[in-house]
Amino acid sequence: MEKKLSKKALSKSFHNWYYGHLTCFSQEHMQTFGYLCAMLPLVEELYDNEDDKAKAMNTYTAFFNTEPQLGSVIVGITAGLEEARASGQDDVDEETINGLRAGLMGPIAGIGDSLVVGTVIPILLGIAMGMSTGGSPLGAIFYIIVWNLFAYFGMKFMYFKGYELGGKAVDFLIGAQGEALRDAITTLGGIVIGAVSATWVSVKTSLELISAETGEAYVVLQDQLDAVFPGLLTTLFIIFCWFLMAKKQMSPIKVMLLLVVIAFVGVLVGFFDPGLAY
Amino acid sequence: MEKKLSKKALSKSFHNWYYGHLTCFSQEHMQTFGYLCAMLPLVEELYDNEDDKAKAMNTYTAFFNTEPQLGSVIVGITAGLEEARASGQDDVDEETINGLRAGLMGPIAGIGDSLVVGTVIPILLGIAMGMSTGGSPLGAIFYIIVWNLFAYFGMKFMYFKGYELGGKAVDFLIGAQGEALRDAITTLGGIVIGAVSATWVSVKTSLELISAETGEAYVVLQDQLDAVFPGLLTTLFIIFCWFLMAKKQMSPIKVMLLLVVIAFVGVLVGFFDPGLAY
Amino acid sequence: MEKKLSKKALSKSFHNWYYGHLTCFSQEHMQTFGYLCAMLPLVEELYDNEDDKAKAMNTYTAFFNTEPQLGSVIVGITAGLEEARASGQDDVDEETINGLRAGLMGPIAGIGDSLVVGTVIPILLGIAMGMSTGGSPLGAIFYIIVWNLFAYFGMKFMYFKGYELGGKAVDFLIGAQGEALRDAITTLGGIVIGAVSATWVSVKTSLELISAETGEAYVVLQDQLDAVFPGLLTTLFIIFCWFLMAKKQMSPIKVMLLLVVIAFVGVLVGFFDPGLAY
Amino acid sequence: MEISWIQAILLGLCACLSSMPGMGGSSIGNYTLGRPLVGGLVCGLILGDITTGILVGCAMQVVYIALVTPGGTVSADVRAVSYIGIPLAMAALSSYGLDAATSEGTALATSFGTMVGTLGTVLFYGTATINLVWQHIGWKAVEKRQYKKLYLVDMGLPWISHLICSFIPTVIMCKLGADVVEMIKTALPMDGLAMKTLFTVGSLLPCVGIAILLKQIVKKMTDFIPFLFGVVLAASMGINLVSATVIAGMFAIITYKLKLLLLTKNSGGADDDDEEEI
Amino acid sequence: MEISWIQAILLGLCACLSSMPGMGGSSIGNYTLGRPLVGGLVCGLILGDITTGILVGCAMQVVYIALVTPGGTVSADVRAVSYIGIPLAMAALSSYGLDAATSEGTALATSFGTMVGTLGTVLFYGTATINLVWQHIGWKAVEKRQYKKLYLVDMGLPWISHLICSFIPTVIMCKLGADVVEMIKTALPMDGLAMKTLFTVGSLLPCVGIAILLKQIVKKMTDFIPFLFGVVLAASMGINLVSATVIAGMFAIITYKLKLLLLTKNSGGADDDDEEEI
Amino acid sequence: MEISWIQAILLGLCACLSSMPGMGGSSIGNYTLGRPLVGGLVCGLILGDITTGILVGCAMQVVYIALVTPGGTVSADVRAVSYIGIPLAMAALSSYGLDAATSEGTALATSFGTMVGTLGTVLFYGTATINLVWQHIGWKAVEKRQYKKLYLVDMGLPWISHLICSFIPTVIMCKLGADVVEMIKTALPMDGLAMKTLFTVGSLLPCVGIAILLKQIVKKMTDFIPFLFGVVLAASMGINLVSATVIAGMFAIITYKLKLLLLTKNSGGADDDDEEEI
Ligand SMILES: OC[C@H]1O[C@H](O)[C@@H](O)[C@@H](O)[C@@H]1O
Ligand SMILES: OC[C@H]1O[C@H](O)[C@@H](O)[C@@H](O)[C@@H]1O
Ligand SMILES: OC[C@H]1O[C@H](O)[C@@H](O)[C@@H](O)[C@@H]1O
Repeated sequence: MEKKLSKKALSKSFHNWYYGHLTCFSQEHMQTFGYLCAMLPLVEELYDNEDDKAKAMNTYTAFFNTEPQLGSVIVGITAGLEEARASGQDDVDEETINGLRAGLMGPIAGIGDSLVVGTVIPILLGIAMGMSTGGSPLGAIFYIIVWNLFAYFGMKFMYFKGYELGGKAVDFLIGAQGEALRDAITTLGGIVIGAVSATWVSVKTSLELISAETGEAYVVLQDQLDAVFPGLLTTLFIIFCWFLMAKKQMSPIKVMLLLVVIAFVGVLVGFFDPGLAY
Repeated sequence: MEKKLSKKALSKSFHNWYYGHLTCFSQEHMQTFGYLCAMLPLVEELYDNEDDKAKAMNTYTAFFNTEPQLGSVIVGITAGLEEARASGQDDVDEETINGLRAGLMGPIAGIGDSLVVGTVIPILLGIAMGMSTGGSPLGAIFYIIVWNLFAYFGMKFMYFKGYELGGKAVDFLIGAQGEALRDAITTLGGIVIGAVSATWVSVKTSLELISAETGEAYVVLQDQLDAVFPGLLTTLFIIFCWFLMAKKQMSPIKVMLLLVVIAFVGVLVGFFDPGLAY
Repeated sequence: MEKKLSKKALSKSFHNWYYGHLTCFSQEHMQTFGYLCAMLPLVEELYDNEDDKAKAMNTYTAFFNTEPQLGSVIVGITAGLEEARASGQDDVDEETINGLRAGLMGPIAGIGDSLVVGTVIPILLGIAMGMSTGGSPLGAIFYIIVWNLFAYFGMKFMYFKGYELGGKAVDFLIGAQGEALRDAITTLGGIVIGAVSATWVSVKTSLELISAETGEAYVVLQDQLDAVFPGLLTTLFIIFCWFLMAKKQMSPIKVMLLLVVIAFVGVLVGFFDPGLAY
Repeated sequence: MEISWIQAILLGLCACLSSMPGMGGSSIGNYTLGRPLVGGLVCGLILGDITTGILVGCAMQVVYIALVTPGGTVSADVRAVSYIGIPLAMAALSSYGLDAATSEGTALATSFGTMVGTLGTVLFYGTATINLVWQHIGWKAVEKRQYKKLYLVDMGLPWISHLICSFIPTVIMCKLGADVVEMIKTALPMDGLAMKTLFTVGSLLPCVGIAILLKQIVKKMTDFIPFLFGVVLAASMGINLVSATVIAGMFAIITYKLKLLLLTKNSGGADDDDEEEI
Repeated sequence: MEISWIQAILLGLCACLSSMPGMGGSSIGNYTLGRPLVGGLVCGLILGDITTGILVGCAMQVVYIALVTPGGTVSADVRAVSYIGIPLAMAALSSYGLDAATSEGTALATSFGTMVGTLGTVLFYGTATINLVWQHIGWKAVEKRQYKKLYLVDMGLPWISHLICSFIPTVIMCKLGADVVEMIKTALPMDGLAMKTLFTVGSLLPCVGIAILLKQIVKKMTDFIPFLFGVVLAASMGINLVSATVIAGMFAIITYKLKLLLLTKNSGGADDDDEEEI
Repeated sequence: MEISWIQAILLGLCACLSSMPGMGGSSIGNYTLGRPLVGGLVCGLILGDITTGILVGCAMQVVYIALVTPGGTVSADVRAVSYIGIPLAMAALSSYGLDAATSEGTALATSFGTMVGTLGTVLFYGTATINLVWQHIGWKAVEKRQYKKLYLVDMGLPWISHLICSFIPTVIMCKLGADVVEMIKTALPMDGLAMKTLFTVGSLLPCVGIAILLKQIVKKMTDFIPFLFGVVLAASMGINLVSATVIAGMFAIITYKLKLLLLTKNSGGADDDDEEEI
């Protein structure tokens, strides 16, 4: 009893996910309701019997959270698997599906957050800001168009690729190649984020040692630091924040408050000075 | 009955190849006649009997084509193998020799075309053009000398290395190391060709959006493109040509004609403008 | 009969090595006496019996030489092993200890000389020289402080790490990971040394071809060379010196004398000219 | 600058759409409307000064260019940044009489944005908490097999959360805006300690965003090297983000191959094909 | 500018030697005499204006710097470029009254060269086709075991092909040159559409050459990355070709080792030695 | 400039401490006091002109920035460079009336330093040889089990070697200094052949230091590539040493992983953990 999902049902499922994955987010269930809404059209098409429907929907009440853009692929895979289950394939059951969802959501979140949100968006925004120098709306419009085309069609591609491959996609994603790909993307992400920070973040000191005699600065600390390593201060601050959060388990909010204190003290002792006046 | 080729015969064989590999080129037999001429002095020295000579020469009537500079190594290897055959080694026969020639000529053509013609020559010409800025003959003379020394002694080295190693060279060339070397050279070639194209090819647009009020350009497209990725337009055009040839199986000539059309239209709409006038 | 070295004895041992490894250096025994002094406090604490002491001390009369900073790890390891031997562990005897010392001192010398003396010190000095531009003592003071903190605590860390790990450290150091680490450090060292030489060494030619008519230089050789490869002359001279020492087994002194001759001839023919006058 | 009711309402609506979690869906909402650059355009349109809007948006975008929210870890709330921060900053600029194109203007905008953005995280937690109520309704519906109701839960009811946590706060703050700004202006002179600190905080906060990303990427100390390499690319070599991404790509390929080799080294065969799939 | 009979004949001779396939052998002929830079020197010598010759040669050389002809795929014929194109361009320059050192001069030269070079491919196919006749004679000789005759076939008779396809066309074109140029001059004004198109084509055509090379190198999408990396090296970092080659060498070594590991991962042992041989 | 007895004695003491082997221990002595930059500060303090001392020290430091002494291979003796060379150079500068901050001053200093440094190697061999006597005493002590005496041998008696080979030569040379310099001044005018040669030698000698290091690193031809890459980083890209080290780190990681894979490719399992330890 081979069953095949209609284009229409798949399209509805995809769009439910595309729009609704985060609309009813809570810290407890995160994207679970988005997932349920994405599966609903499929389940309704595949099963006539109310009990079967309930059994199927029940599968997707399990906790779910991942990076939503890339995560489309997981929704697509489960679409394929649900179809297989409805067609009576024995080896696909609730456990398989939820094991897979649980196994994929972590890695995909990691890749997605650093690749999509940490790399693609900053690059697009970087280009767009260049175009908007001087206050032109060009850059913003560019970003709106390019990003949304990329996100929409990218997610669509992911969803349908996942659907097509079904279980096979999993082998790839958690197999050796998937792991290698994750490593590769992490390297790429690391480099780009370094470049992003050196391009867009700029921590500078205003400390100067002034010669008592001539009244001229004989040490401009910022220049000294840049001679050692361009962008040193920025990099040190970033690593410091990383250290607090990763090694000292501080929350981002606490780190920010600490930075306020540092800024205050820094201004007091003359280390920082934005150099403004009416 | 151990036979040993004389220095003189080897030298004549090498020089026949050095000069004659492409003189009687046709699309059908390509370098076959050059190869025959290169083997002739060796065959004449190794065999007294006319039938043996004929048998030997017959081996080299098979189709042959490769990158000629690097290809010297193949001619050298067959010199070594022919000597072995004449010395009565059983495992060297017509099939071995031609299998080997057929197996090597492809890879060596690939490496040679990208390494010698695509990398070494552009670099030498690049340096030479630097020296000839302003019309000085220095660069041209530099190129003539350096390239010819490199080609002559490089080919000689390849030929005699091939002759010495004989069959062992083949193991290297099609073994794991040879394959790895080809990969390495491809990477090197790819990078250098990228650098060559960014250095020597320059596609630029003259499109500007002029403000109606001030009469000044508020968007200079070329600058915008360079801010995104320096050399963007050049790179896109190259990839476009690659796409037509590699994916659409267009011939180079057709691509060029298409470029003429693009140039024409580009000039018409003001995208291209060499900016010349009497 | 478990024995444990006191903190005090270990500290004395470490400081004996820290200070005395090279004070009584000779080409024959090199760092052997330094090593004996480093082991003495340990041996005295571990053994009461004079014969045991003598047997232990005898172990360390074998020739020893390595890069002293990184070499602390070896001294630390033998401290651990001596403790194990005194505690009656059967598998630790004179042979083990000396085999290990002999096996480690070469690789550690190689890494240490290029990593510590060839990389860390030049980088610190490079930064320091930047700070001392114009004759300020700042850079020198910076170097004194940073280098000595690094050296002292680095050596201490190495010594106690070695002591803790004892035999296990050896597995790491000559195992696959140690070898890979050495390779990695060699690559790093090679790159940094290249950068050091391009930053701090500068061989320049003053040769110019002057046009007879206009009296102006139409070829400035140095510019031509830099156009080919920035730093070409410096690099060639370094490779030339390397060639003489590595391939022709010339001693450094002889190479230097040769350079004096080259400088002399170079000045005579106008290739070199520091361009000075009263 | 006075913000009318209708303007405030429009801003409030945008806040509902663009937050995380928000009613726009993450692609169109959070990642498009929520980005300060786009927010600048939108606020500019609503408040009738696109140029200033974009300039302020750009300034704030720099701070949040790499804003990721892994697993709902929110360090700054974009609804507050873009639809409270930007309008207030625009009001402040006009009140201080500063031009958004000057560096003082930029710094003022940045400080306003970050202050509001950080405080705004409370809105995020509020929204997510209220959503728990709707999710409770959702679970009931699942139990009763009223699956159609899931759409209401996921896409309808959360509007109520946003009425409370996005709409009302935005409208109030924007209406009060001019007064708030006026208050700040008299209380905090430009060259006073408070303002200097605020400005300095503005330049420090982006470090937190980058550090959150780094936390995901850096698992062991050597993972910092790609990040630092990225810094070198942008800060020392001055190349832009797209070019940096190409270079990162070189290393990503190598990392991929290395990891794949490591993972498959004991399994023969299939890897040649594997490589194709990337 | 008038080209005398004797000059035209000398140019015709050079065309015979320098073409692919040509009577100079590929090293001395096609890759030396055939390169436009050398062609510029030779034409300059023959026509009595070395400086202009070199300048024109340089301009055309840029277009054909990466001209490869894999497997007889000829996108531009160097005999036509160098020994018809350069003389005509020189004539055109003197007729238009342009200086070869100006950018207008360069563009004019480039356009002439490419026009002639592309049309000239017909000469290549002509030569190769006529050679089939001599090859037919060659096969007869092989059959009859008159091996000495092979020299005549390979190195003698092809002169006839070149008389027809290289010598005569060159002589005629060069003699008619002044008229042709004059015609062009009156028909096509400098700032007209035709000339602008011609000039634009001149800047686009090099893309085809690069793309042909890329076709050999790019087998899968990731193979574009080395190419783009090369673009970044030259365009974003501004380093020259020799330096770029050094960097490419770093990656070539890595690629070599990676590939070798991949190929030998299931065969133990011999690889440590392998590494030495590169 | 006159050097007083007390000044000469202080310089002599420093020479004892800073030589290789020296009484300061290698960290504080040879690698701190011995470095010309620090020597410049110390000589400046002793001779009462810190600025000139530092300037001269910097100039000489450049020459010996990568001075390694693998296995006691000493190409220049730092006691002589720093505590004979610097004082004499300072004397020479004041005698020639040159400012240390000018390039002439730098060149003069460098030449003096290298001349003295090279000749000074004899002092190194002297010291090491005399130490053999004390070591002889040491062996006797070991035999007689008078281990305490080892301290005297290692840390006490070598002072005698230094009295002879460091202290006395330094004191004498420094006292005679002014005369020697005066002699040189009259005998060797600034623009004479001798001085020019001396200056040129100064710029050539650093090559030897680098080459000694290279000897350790370069085992096969491809090992030159990292070195050349380093040259490219500094010379073509103009990045500083710390940045270059970061880039080198990227390649070091890759090398590490490659080598580890090569070494462990036939041993399964443990390698995932291995990777962590680096
Ligand atoms: O980390 C995965 C994922 O977690 C939550 O759903 C949100 O914070 C998303 O922005 C994020 O991408
Ligand atoms: O591609 C191999 C080889 O093929 C033909 O012989 C010619 O086009 C050569 O230029 C080329 O090198
Ligand atoms: O090469 C190891 C080591 O040998 C000797 O002990 C000295 O030359 C040291 O400077 C060097 O580090």
